[in-house]
Formats: sequence, C-alpha cells, structure tokens
Amino acid sequence: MLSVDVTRRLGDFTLDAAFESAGKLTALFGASGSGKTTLVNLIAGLLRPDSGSITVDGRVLADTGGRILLPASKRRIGYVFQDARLFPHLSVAQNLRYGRFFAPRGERYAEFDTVVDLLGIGHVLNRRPEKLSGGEKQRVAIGRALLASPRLILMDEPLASLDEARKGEILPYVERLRDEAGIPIVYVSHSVAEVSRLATNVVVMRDGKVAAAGPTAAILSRLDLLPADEMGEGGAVLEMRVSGHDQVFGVSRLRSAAGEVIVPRMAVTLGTVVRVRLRARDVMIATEKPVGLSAQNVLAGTLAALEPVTDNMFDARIDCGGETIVARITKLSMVRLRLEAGQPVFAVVKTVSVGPDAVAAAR
Amino acid sequence: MLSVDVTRRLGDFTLDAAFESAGKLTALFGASGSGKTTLVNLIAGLLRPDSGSITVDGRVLADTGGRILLPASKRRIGYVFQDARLFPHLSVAQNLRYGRFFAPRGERYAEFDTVVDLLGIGHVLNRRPEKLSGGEKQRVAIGRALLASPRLILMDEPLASLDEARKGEILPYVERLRDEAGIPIVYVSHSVAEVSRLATNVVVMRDGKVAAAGPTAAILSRLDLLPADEMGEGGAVLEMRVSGHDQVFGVSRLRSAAGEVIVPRMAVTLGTVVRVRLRARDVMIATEKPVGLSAQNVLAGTLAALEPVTDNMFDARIDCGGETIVARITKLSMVRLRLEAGQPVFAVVKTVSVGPDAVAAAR
Amino acid sequence: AAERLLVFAAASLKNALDEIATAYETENGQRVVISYAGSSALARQIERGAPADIFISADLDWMTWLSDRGLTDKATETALLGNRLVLVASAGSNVTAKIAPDFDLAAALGDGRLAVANTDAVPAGRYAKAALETLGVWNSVSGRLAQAENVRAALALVSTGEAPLGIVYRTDANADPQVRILDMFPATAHPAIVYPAAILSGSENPGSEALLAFLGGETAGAIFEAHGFETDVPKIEEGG
Amino acid sequence: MDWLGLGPDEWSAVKLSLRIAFWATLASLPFGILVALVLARGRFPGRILLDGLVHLPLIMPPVVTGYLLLLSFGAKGPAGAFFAEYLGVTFSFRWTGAALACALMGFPLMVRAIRLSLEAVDTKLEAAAATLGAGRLWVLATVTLPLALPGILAGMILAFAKAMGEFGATITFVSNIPGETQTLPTAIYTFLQVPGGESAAIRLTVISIAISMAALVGSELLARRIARRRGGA
Amino acid sequence: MDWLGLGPDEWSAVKLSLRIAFWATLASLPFGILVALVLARGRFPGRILLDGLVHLPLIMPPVVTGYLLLLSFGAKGPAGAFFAEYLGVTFSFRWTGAALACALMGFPLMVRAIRLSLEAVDTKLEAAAATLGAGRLWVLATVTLPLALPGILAGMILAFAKAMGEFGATITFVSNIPGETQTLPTAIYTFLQVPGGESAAIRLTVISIAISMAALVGSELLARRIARRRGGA
Ligand SMILES: Nc1ncnc2c1ncn2[C@@H]1O[C@H](COP(=O)(O)OP(=O)(O)OP(=O)(O)O)[C@@H](O)[C@H]1O
Ligand SMILES: Nc1ncnc2c1ncn2[C@@H]1O[C@H](COP(=O)(O)OP(=O)(O)OP(=O)(O)O)[C@@H](O)[C@H]1O
Ligand SMILES: [Mg+2]
Ligand SMILES: [Mg+2]
Repeated sequence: MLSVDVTRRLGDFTLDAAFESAGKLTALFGASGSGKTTLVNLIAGLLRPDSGSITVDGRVLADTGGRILLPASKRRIGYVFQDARLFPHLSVAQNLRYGRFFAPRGERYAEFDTVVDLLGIGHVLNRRPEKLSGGEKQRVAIGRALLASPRLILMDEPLASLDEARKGEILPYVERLRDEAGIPIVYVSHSVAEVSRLATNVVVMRDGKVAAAGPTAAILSRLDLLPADEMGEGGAVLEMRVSGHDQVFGVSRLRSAAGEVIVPRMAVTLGTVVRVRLRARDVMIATEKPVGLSAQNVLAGTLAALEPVTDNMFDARIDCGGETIVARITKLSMVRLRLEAGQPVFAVVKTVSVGPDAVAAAR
Repeated sequence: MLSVDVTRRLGDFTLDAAFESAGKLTALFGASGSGKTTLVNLIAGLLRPDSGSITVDGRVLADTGGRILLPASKRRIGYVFQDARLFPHLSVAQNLRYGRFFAPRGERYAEFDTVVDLLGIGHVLNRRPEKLSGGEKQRVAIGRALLASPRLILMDEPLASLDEARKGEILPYVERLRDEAGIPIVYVSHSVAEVSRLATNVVVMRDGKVAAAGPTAAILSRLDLLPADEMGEGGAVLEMRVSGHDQVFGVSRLRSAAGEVIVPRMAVTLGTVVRVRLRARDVMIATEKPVGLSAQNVLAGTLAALEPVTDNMFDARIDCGGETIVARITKLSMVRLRLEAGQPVFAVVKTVSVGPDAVAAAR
Repeated sequence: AAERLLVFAAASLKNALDEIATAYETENGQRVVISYAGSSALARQIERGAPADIFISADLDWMTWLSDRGLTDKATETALLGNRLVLVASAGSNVTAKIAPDFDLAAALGDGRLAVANTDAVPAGRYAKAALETLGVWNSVSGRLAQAENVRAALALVSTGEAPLGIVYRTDANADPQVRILDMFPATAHPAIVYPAAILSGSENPGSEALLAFLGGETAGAIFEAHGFETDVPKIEEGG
Repeated sequence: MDWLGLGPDEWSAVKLSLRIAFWATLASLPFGILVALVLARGRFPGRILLDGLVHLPLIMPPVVTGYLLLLSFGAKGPAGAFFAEYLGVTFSFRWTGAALACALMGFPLMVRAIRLSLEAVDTKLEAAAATLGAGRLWVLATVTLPLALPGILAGMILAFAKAMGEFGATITFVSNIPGETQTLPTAIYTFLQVPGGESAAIRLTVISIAISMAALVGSELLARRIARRRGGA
Repeated sequence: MDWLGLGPDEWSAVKLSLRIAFWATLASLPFGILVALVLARGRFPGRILLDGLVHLPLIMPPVVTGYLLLLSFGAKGPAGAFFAEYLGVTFSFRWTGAALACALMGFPLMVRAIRLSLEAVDTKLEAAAATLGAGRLWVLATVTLPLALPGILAGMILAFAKAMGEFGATITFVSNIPGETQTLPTAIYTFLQVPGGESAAIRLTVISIAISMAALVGSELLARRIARRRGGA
C-alpha cells in the first residue's frame, strides 16, 4: 500500500499529488514535464516535501505534520534513475555490489549472478561505467538498484533506451519481483504497452497533479486519459483463466465469462488467472460470424455503446457475457455495417495481436 | 549519399562497419551494445577511425588512407547525443543559440521560434539545464542541434525519453527537414515503428558489424533481422498513390497495384505517393471475402509463400497485383483454413491499424 | 659528555663560530649546537622560553631588551666582537670614492642606488645611517637607498651589479671576490659595532661559563680575527 | 586616514601592496591559465618538467627565489635586459619587480587551482560544442574556461592573498624602498626587527588582513553566484 | 652519503625536512579535508570567517605567523601548555613545532585544492549512494572523497612542497637548531648569511628540489592512474 499526499514547489512548477495505490506495481504515466520524476524523488527522499506525507506499507517515510522525514539512506528504496548515475570511480561489479551490505543479511533477496545474467552485463563487470554503451549503463543501473534488495523499487523510465529484445527479458523479471518477492514497484513510463502489461495500478500525472489514479483496467479503458497517439493502444484488460494448452499448435486457451480466447502458448499451469490486454485497435467487429478468416478469436456479445473518439473514429464497447471489450472502428465502418447500440455483434481478435506484451500473469 | 567504411577498436569491442546509404534518413538499428553510438561518434568526428573512410554527399570527412580527418567543428553535423550534454553554465536559450553563428549566414535554415514551438520548450528558455525534466533536456538537445543548421543530422535515440504525444509532434518536423531542407539524417532507434515511419534506409548493426543495409522496405520485410519481440512490427511497406479524400468519413483512399486501401484522412494532395506500413501482425487472411466485418480493407491476391517464423507462427506472403503483403498467422489458423501456397486469398486490414505512425509521405 | 650547549647567535657569525665550536668540542669534549637566525627572532625566542645557554647578538639593542627582562645573567654580559663598515663597489665597476666628511657619495652613485641593510631594523643599516649622518651625506642619498633584509642581501645587490655601491661589514666584503672595498668608514663615525654575548639566566648547563670564556679566549680570538672581526672592543657600558 | 594612525610611508606601503597584489594577480592570470591548460590537457614528454618548474617557487626558500630573480631579472640580468630593451619594462627596484616576485610566488597556487578545475571539466561537453561548429579556441572560451571558473577564481584569490603576504622574494629582489618597493609585509618585517615595533607591525598586519578578507569575501560571493546559477551541473 | 658532500648537520637537515614535510602533510590532511568539507558544503553564518581564518597564513608575512605561533604554541603560550599537558605534545623548539608551522603555512593551499575538488563532485551521485542505503559517512568515504581524490592528492603535494620550502614561520617559531629544528630552508638561509656559503646553499637547494620533484612525479603518476581508471566520468 503506497499512499502519497504531498506538495512541493520547484521554481514555477508545483507538484500537488495525492493518490493511494494498493497494487504491487504502480505505473506513473504522464507527458514530459508533468512531474513524474519530481514525485519519484519525493518518495525516494531526495526531495523534501513542502507539506504532506508519504507512507509505504504502513511505514511513514515522510510526514510534515508529524515532522517525520526519513533520510533516503533509511528508506530501503531501490531507485533506478532516469539518468543512470553510475559511480564513475567504481567498476561495474563494484557499482552493482554497492548497496549489497546496507540491507540486513536476512533481507537480501537479490542474487548477484541472477541479476547479472538477466541484464546481460556479465561481459562488462570489470569495466568502468564510462566505457559502457547507453543501454549497458541503464542495465547496470537497474542491477545496482535490485541488488540493494530494496523494499520498494522506483524505476524512472528504466527501459527507455533498451531494445525490445532486452526489454522482453527484463520485464518478466520485474513481474516476478512484483509477484514472488512481493516488492512493490513504482514505474515511470511513457509506454502504454509497458504500463498495461506490468501495472496493477496507474497514476496519470498532468501538470503536477494527479489526473487519474486507479486499477490499470479502469484507467486504460478511459482512453481520454491517454495521449492521442497512444489511444489505439488502450482497450480492455480481461482477467481470464487458463483452460487448456495445445501442444501441437503451441497455443493456450483462456476462458472467462466473455468466452474463449486463444493466445500464443503461455508457460503457466492450468487454472492460473492471467491478464489479457485486447487493444482497441486490434479488435474488429463483425455483424455475422466470420468464416474462413485467420482471426480465430470470435466472441459473441452485444454492442453496448458507440463512443466517438475523434470526428471520424469510434470506440465500440461490446458486452461479452458481462465483460467489456473495446473495438476501435472508423465512422465509415460504423455506417457501412449500420451499427447500433443493442444489436448482437462479434468481437474478432487475431491471436498474434495478443502478443507476449499483452498477456501477463495476474497477481 | 552517406558512405561509411571504417574500423575502430574500443577495448574488447571492434567496430567494423561498411555501408552506403543514398537515402535521406538512414536508421541505425540494433541491440544495446551493437555499436550504434560508436558508429555515430565516428561520423561526427568525436572518434578517430583506426582505418577507413567516411563520405557525406561527396565531402570526405575522414579517410585514413588520404590522411584526411576533418575536425568535428568543421563537419557541420548536428549531433543529438544519447545523453543530452547540455551546457550547464548556459541558459536553455543560450544552449539553443550556441551553434547558430558557426553556420555561414546564408545556410541558416533553422528558425529559433519554430524550433522552440515545435519542441514545446518556450516556457523553459531562461532556465538552467539542471532545472529541466529528463524529456525537456532531450528536447533542448534536439533544438540545439537543429539550430546549428547542420548539413547532416545525427540523432542517437533522440525520442527515447519522450512521450508519444511529443514524439508525434517532433517526428513530422524531422520528416519535413528530411524532405524539404534535404538534410540527410542518421537516426539511431530501437523502435521498428519509428524506423519504418521515418527511414528511407536502414542499417542493422550486430556485434559491431553491419548485419544488413538497404532500403527500409527491403529490410523491414526481412523479419529475421528484427528482434524477436518486434517481429510483428515488421511487415510490408507499400508505396501508394492518394486517389481520393472522403470529407464525410474523414478517410483517404490509397491505390496501388495491390488494390485500394482506406486510411485515416491524410493532409496531402491527390496524387501524392505515400508509404504505408502494413504490420504483419495487423494483417489477416481470409479464404472467403468477409462480409459484415469492420475491417474495410480487403485486398485480393494469391498466397505466395508460408514462411515459418517460430514453431507455431507463420508469415504468409500474399501477392496482390505484384506487390507483397505479409500477414502473421498462427499455425492453428493455417491448419484450420487449410492454407496452401498458390491458393487465392484475401488480405484483410483494419483502417485504424494503419495509424498515423504507419503512413508517411514518401520522398 | 655533559648535555650539549645551545648557542643562539646572529647569523652573520656562522663561519667563525662554527670553527670555534669545533675547536671547543675537541678541547672540552662537550658538544656545542648553534642556532643561527636574526637577532630579533632569537631574542624573542629566548623571551618565550627557548632552552638556549648563550646568546650572541649582532647589536646591543636586543641584548639590552633581554637584559631588561632579566633573561640574561647580567654579570656575564660582554662585548665579544667588533666589526667595521666599508663602502663597496662591484668588482667589475670603475667607481671610486674616498670617505671623508661631505664626500660626494651621490655623484659616485650616478643614477644607481646605494645598497644598505635596512636602516631602521638591521644593525648594519643603522650603523650605516649613523655614519652617513656623521659625515653629512645622509640627506643627499637617503632617497637613493636600496634597503635589504640583511647585510648579505645588500652585498648581493652590489655583487650582482644591481647597485653600484653599498655599505656592508668588512667581514662580508672581505670574503666576496665580486666586490671591491673602496674605503672603510672611520670607527668614530658611528656607534661602536659590537656583538655582545651573555649567558642566559635560564641556562642550567654548567658548561656555559667555560664556553663563554673560550669565546673570549685566544683560540677563538684568532679565528674571529681570521674572519675579519675585531676582538679588541670597548666594554659594554652600563645601561647601554 | 589619520584614524588608522598610519604615517605616510605606511600608507604608501598599503597602496603599493594593493597595486602589486592586483597586478601580480591580473598579469599572471593568462599565463596561469595557459600553463594549467598545458598541464591538464597536454600529453608531451616535457610536461612533468614544466610541472616541476611551476612548483619551484613553492619548494625553494623565498630568499633563493628572490636571489634568482635578482640574477635573471635584475638590471644586469639577461631577462631584465631583454625586458628593458624590447618591452620597456624594468623590474629592478621598482614596484613592477615586486609584482613579478609576488606573481612568481603565487604562480604554483594559481596554476594548481585552475588545473584542478580544468581537469574536472567534462570533455563530453567540449565535444558537444565542437559538433556545433565551435573551433578549439571557441570551445575554450565558451565552454572550458567558463566551466573552470571556480578554479580560476580560486586561483586568483590565492595569488592575491599570497601577494599580500609575500616577503622573502620581494625584499631580496627589489629591496625595501619606502614609497617605491616597500610593501606591507616588508614594512611589517622592518617593525618586527626592532624592539618595541610589535604594535606598529600588528597594525599593518591587521590592515593587510582586512584587505585580503575583503577580496576573499568578494570572491566567495562571486563563486556562490556562479554556483547558484549553474546548480548541480 | 659522501657523494653529495653533505656534512652531518646538512644530512640531518635533509632528514628532518623530509620528516617534517611528511608529518605536516599527513597530520594536516584530516583537518584539511574536514575544513574543505565544511567550506564546500556547509551553509552556516560563520563559514566566511572560517574561510578567512584558513587563508590567514597565506596573507600574513610568514614571520608574523611564526611569531604568533611562538606566542600561542610556544613553551609559555596557552595552546602550547594545553597540548603539553593534555596531549603530551610539545612544539617549542622541537621538530614537531616545525611541522606545525609548515602544516599551518600549507593549510590554505591544501584546503583550497580539496575544496575545489569537493565542489566539483556531482551531488547526484551522492544522492544515488544514499538511496542504496549508504549513510552520510559512508557516502563521504565511498563516493565523495574518492571522487575528490585529485584535489586531495593536489592538496597533499602542495602542502608537501610548501613544507619543503617553508622558512619564515619555521625559523621564527622553532629557531634553527642543527639536528633538532634546522630544516633545509633554514640551513640554506644560514649558508646565505655568511661569505662563501653560496655553494653549500645551492647544494641544499638542489637536494630540496630533487626531493620535492620526486614527490611531485609520484603524485602525478598516481593522479594519472586515477584519471585513467576513471576516465572522463
Ligand atoms: N571506451 C570503451 N572501451 C571499451 N569498450 C567500449 C567503450 N565504449 C563502448 N564500448 C563497448 O562497445 C560496444 C558498443 O558501444 P556503443 O555505445 O556503440 O553501443 P550502442 O549500439 O550505442 O548501444 P546502446 O543502444 O546501448 O547505446 C559496447 O559493447 C560497449 O560496451
Ligand atoms: N529545479 C527545478 N526548478 C524549476 N523547475 C523544475 C526543476 N526541476 C524540475 N522542474 C520542472 O518541473 C516539471 C516537472 O519535472 P519532472 O522532472 O518531475 O518531469 P517528468 O514528469 O519527470 O518529465 P520527463 O518525462 O520529461 O522526465 C518540469 O516542467 C520541469 O521543468
Ligand atoms: Mg523525468
Ligand atoms: Mg548508444
């Protein structure tokens, strides 16, 4: 449970943010300059709040009323900075081990070798930071924060300068941290894909204020909160149970009240509940059940609402067995298909568009 | 015309890169640590090649054979660094104007006010760099490089820490620079979306070597070159002519030998040739012409080939009037639809999935 | 051997005193250690408790200053040495001058300067000033002085040719081949140049008296004279 | 200036010391920057020799430095003759000589401070300036030196303070001529040489301290302003 | 050591100077770091006063500094009595006093160098260390001071060189007793005070320079190694 209610002035900019997040991974989302780093610095103890309080899992980190201000070194927070901030006088290995001994012996959960392998930095351990590439620096910074075995992790755009392949390796580890070690994470990101995959809760910042905060599914379906270009990335987030694995075709079947969805094979046991993001722009509407189409996921439902997004674009909300699926369609399609609220329709989704970044084990 | 053929050792790492690019925007693509920044530093003149030569539009920047090594200050190259590298002792405005007077008066094409507006940094002009957010710093760095009115622009992941909305504003400007001012650009990126939108040419780096180089369409359809997670982002890039605008529905019609495609309304005149990226993961295959489906783009063609991508995933290459469209499908779909090379099929694409980042004015 | 004897002596005495100390050590078997510095520094150090046994000053003032504070064994105060002032020119120059009342020192200087030790602070400078006043030439050259930190520095100004003329001790001039002595000032033109010596009241070393006696003795006298000092000096006047 | 109880000679010593310290600092600054640059950035075989040379005035007793100055820059010295003939500057028995001595004695301090700051300048910023079209001298003037400003300022204040206190080399080189080469330290020294001169010496010392403190406070305020404007970099 | 033609007194002056310079540098280092830290980071009203105080030995003629030392740390001085009684250290007319004088004279140089380097340390790195759990002292020991190493090294070499050359304060405070307080500079002075002493003075000066140069070269090599290992930061 992360509970923040602080104000802080920085020149002309004022941060005035209040939110609570019970989730294990809270995404901070917002445009450049909206105050994400400022907020993270306040949580880390690198900035002093002008007023307000910050509480993590019942531990008061700061409270101007009670005159409490835990120093950064006592907060046990692993902070991955937006700029890597590696120690230039230490080797990569020394950087990684720096925080190791400040954690009580019993609480050290991060394994040096595991983290090094995960981040693919084994070959640079003896180098000085200045001899690393941009992405390597960022990876070492992530490793350094993890190896301090923190009780809360703050990540300020940690994957921004990493390639997709590397992201694809690091994200599952972050998920495991979140799920297995139970370490709450605050994650700053510009990417809806990252947010929807990882976050249990989302806090949307705008001009120093919290524009919205809540569970990921609720926030991501409120597409107005997302930046224009990312809107198609939003959509429904369903919790579904793994009902079967198909060895031959390498797919898994997921079930929920909405129906059955086939996704690329997941390495989880039967019965596990996973989260599936169905991007609005990946969902089609059919008035007749399609035949001979490669898209294999066809969910029957009722067209619940048609919401204009832009002049020529609509979000169709389809009620499938009580769950809502969103499809982004053009006005043209709407007119041609003569869509009207209340009529029965099919939501059609390609299996491949439910890619690995759209499915995640639910907490 | 950018022509590079250099070697350079850095510790254990050796860059040995040779490629030519006639395009206006050459994307450098590759995993973290593959040597992108090293290559860019060599072009900028910040690193000295061990051997080889670099030529831009006939101007020899470096040639170890001819003992030519133009200093960085004489190369007229605008370099947006991976780390912003703003001058801490100068205000943002002073940073922006720093390079202004080094360009001959007649060659100054960048307008201060335009660039400031574009980058949304008008409100921070009087501030020192340390009082900027991460994204603001990066934007100022872009502005500083542009305002030097360079003859070649090097951008090392310039948009990595920017939100999508801001990216959406900056990218068109970069495109205009490329197209109108004719300034060649070398652009380092991890994002296939960015690359396919912007690049005329792509150079794929791997372990210090050039794994592939060529026109964007050719490279992006060779999906094996892309990182695993980005593979679905690859696909066909078609050059199509704008054949009509529909005021009522806000869409534009594009035509090529492949057929007609409807995309969200574009602000270009009729007859203009644009590039359309049809992501493999956004394309479906239908064995019968779909009816009642919201996906409006249905292109008739012949299934030319089925190429396995992973164990359970295939890329279907569809020949539509001589042009190739790629669809990513599961093995399951392939079997269920009994797809075989040579059979007539339809390629189905949602209009919304051909979003603004997938359509670009061709050069 | 008994504890070493510590002598505080004016720096200009070094050459002679080092020889004498060696002679004394071979004769008496007691080690003598000499700290050379400016008389003012030494006197102040004695006042602040320096563990010295014997003080040999370059002028009377600092000895009197100590004496007034009861820091010397008054009975042992003695005028150990004398010296003379000379007018020197650098060896290479062809300046000539004869010292006499109202002699034209200014003319001999030309547009150069007269090198002297500090005329307010350093004994040699004070004697030089007195002599020039007695001879009636002070006013004509007082604005043309180059005052140095000590006699050696004044001598250096002449030997390097910075100053055409200088007034220094005969002991210093004798030993410097770079300078030539033009003339010696009459002993009467200035207060007697006296190097007083005394055992300090803080001294508990039984050898002090023997050393002081040795300094006044024949062996020492010969060495002093070899270095150009005069050993035949008037007794210190009471309250001088 | 009666309230200070200063005689004309003392008053002129104050003025002279100020002038000497001012010019010693100012005139040695370009050389200080140059040498610091060479030491911080140069990679040539004689570098360590130059480094040693710069430190000499610190290592040698001041009297020796003064004596060597006398030999080389005196009226009869080769360097002195050169300066007199070609540049029209004479040093012997002039305040200029005192300034030279003070500059030389403060030089190692100035160079070291500037050099430390230069070495802390991030060369990546210089590279950035070069890509923007700035040639070497421009980079130096607009990036390197401004970033080294704290060290330049510190070097200047050290040189100034040293010049205010320098005694041994000054008196040996240019003597102690009231109104011409008598600085505060040589005046103080003179007073200390005679019994009872302490109070006058203390008065002058206090004046000297007051002047240097004023300079120090000024430089600190300036440095703080620079730091405030720049922030954490 | 006959090949140098050194007499026992001269030889002991060499050894003593080395010992004094070594201890002056070493013993003043912690104080130098402390004061530099306070001046670089502290924000309290008396800061500028402390800054002035540190500069005093530079501003005042060395003789005055020596005299003040004699008054306060001498056998009869209050500080001297305190140290003798409570810490068992006496300074008057001992090599320890010479070391004290040299340390004091070199202190402004040492502090300034360390301070410059401290001010150049990126506080963001200290913040990073704090988030990793390092308390203030740990941050100081593992981040701040290592990053300020160039300045600490420069400060030490300046203090050492200054100690090798310090004359005025030393001779005024602890006199010039061969084998006990006679350092190279005071020995050189004595030789310069008598006819014919020049060659001996030059010999000692050369020895002094050689020692300091060795220290300098050593420090430069060390600094270069640090710089090489760290790179551009
Ligand atoms: N000074 C150096 N010494 C030794 N190796 C170096 C040095 N600089 C870079 N390298 C290595 O060279 C390789 C290429 O570095 P480069 O910065 O060009 O990578 P990059 O492609 O830009 O990666 P990124 O996307 O992470 O920025 C990396 O493996 C890096 O560790
Ligand atoms: N020290 C400062 N003084 C004045 N304004 C500041 C200071 N630091 C930050 N700001 C301003 O506060 C706002 C929020 O900054 P912050 O770094 O929190 O943004 P952010 O959300 O992290 O943005 P980005 O995504 O670009 O990193 C910005 O507009 C920035 O200009
Ligand atoms: Mg930020
Ligand atoms: Mg890079």
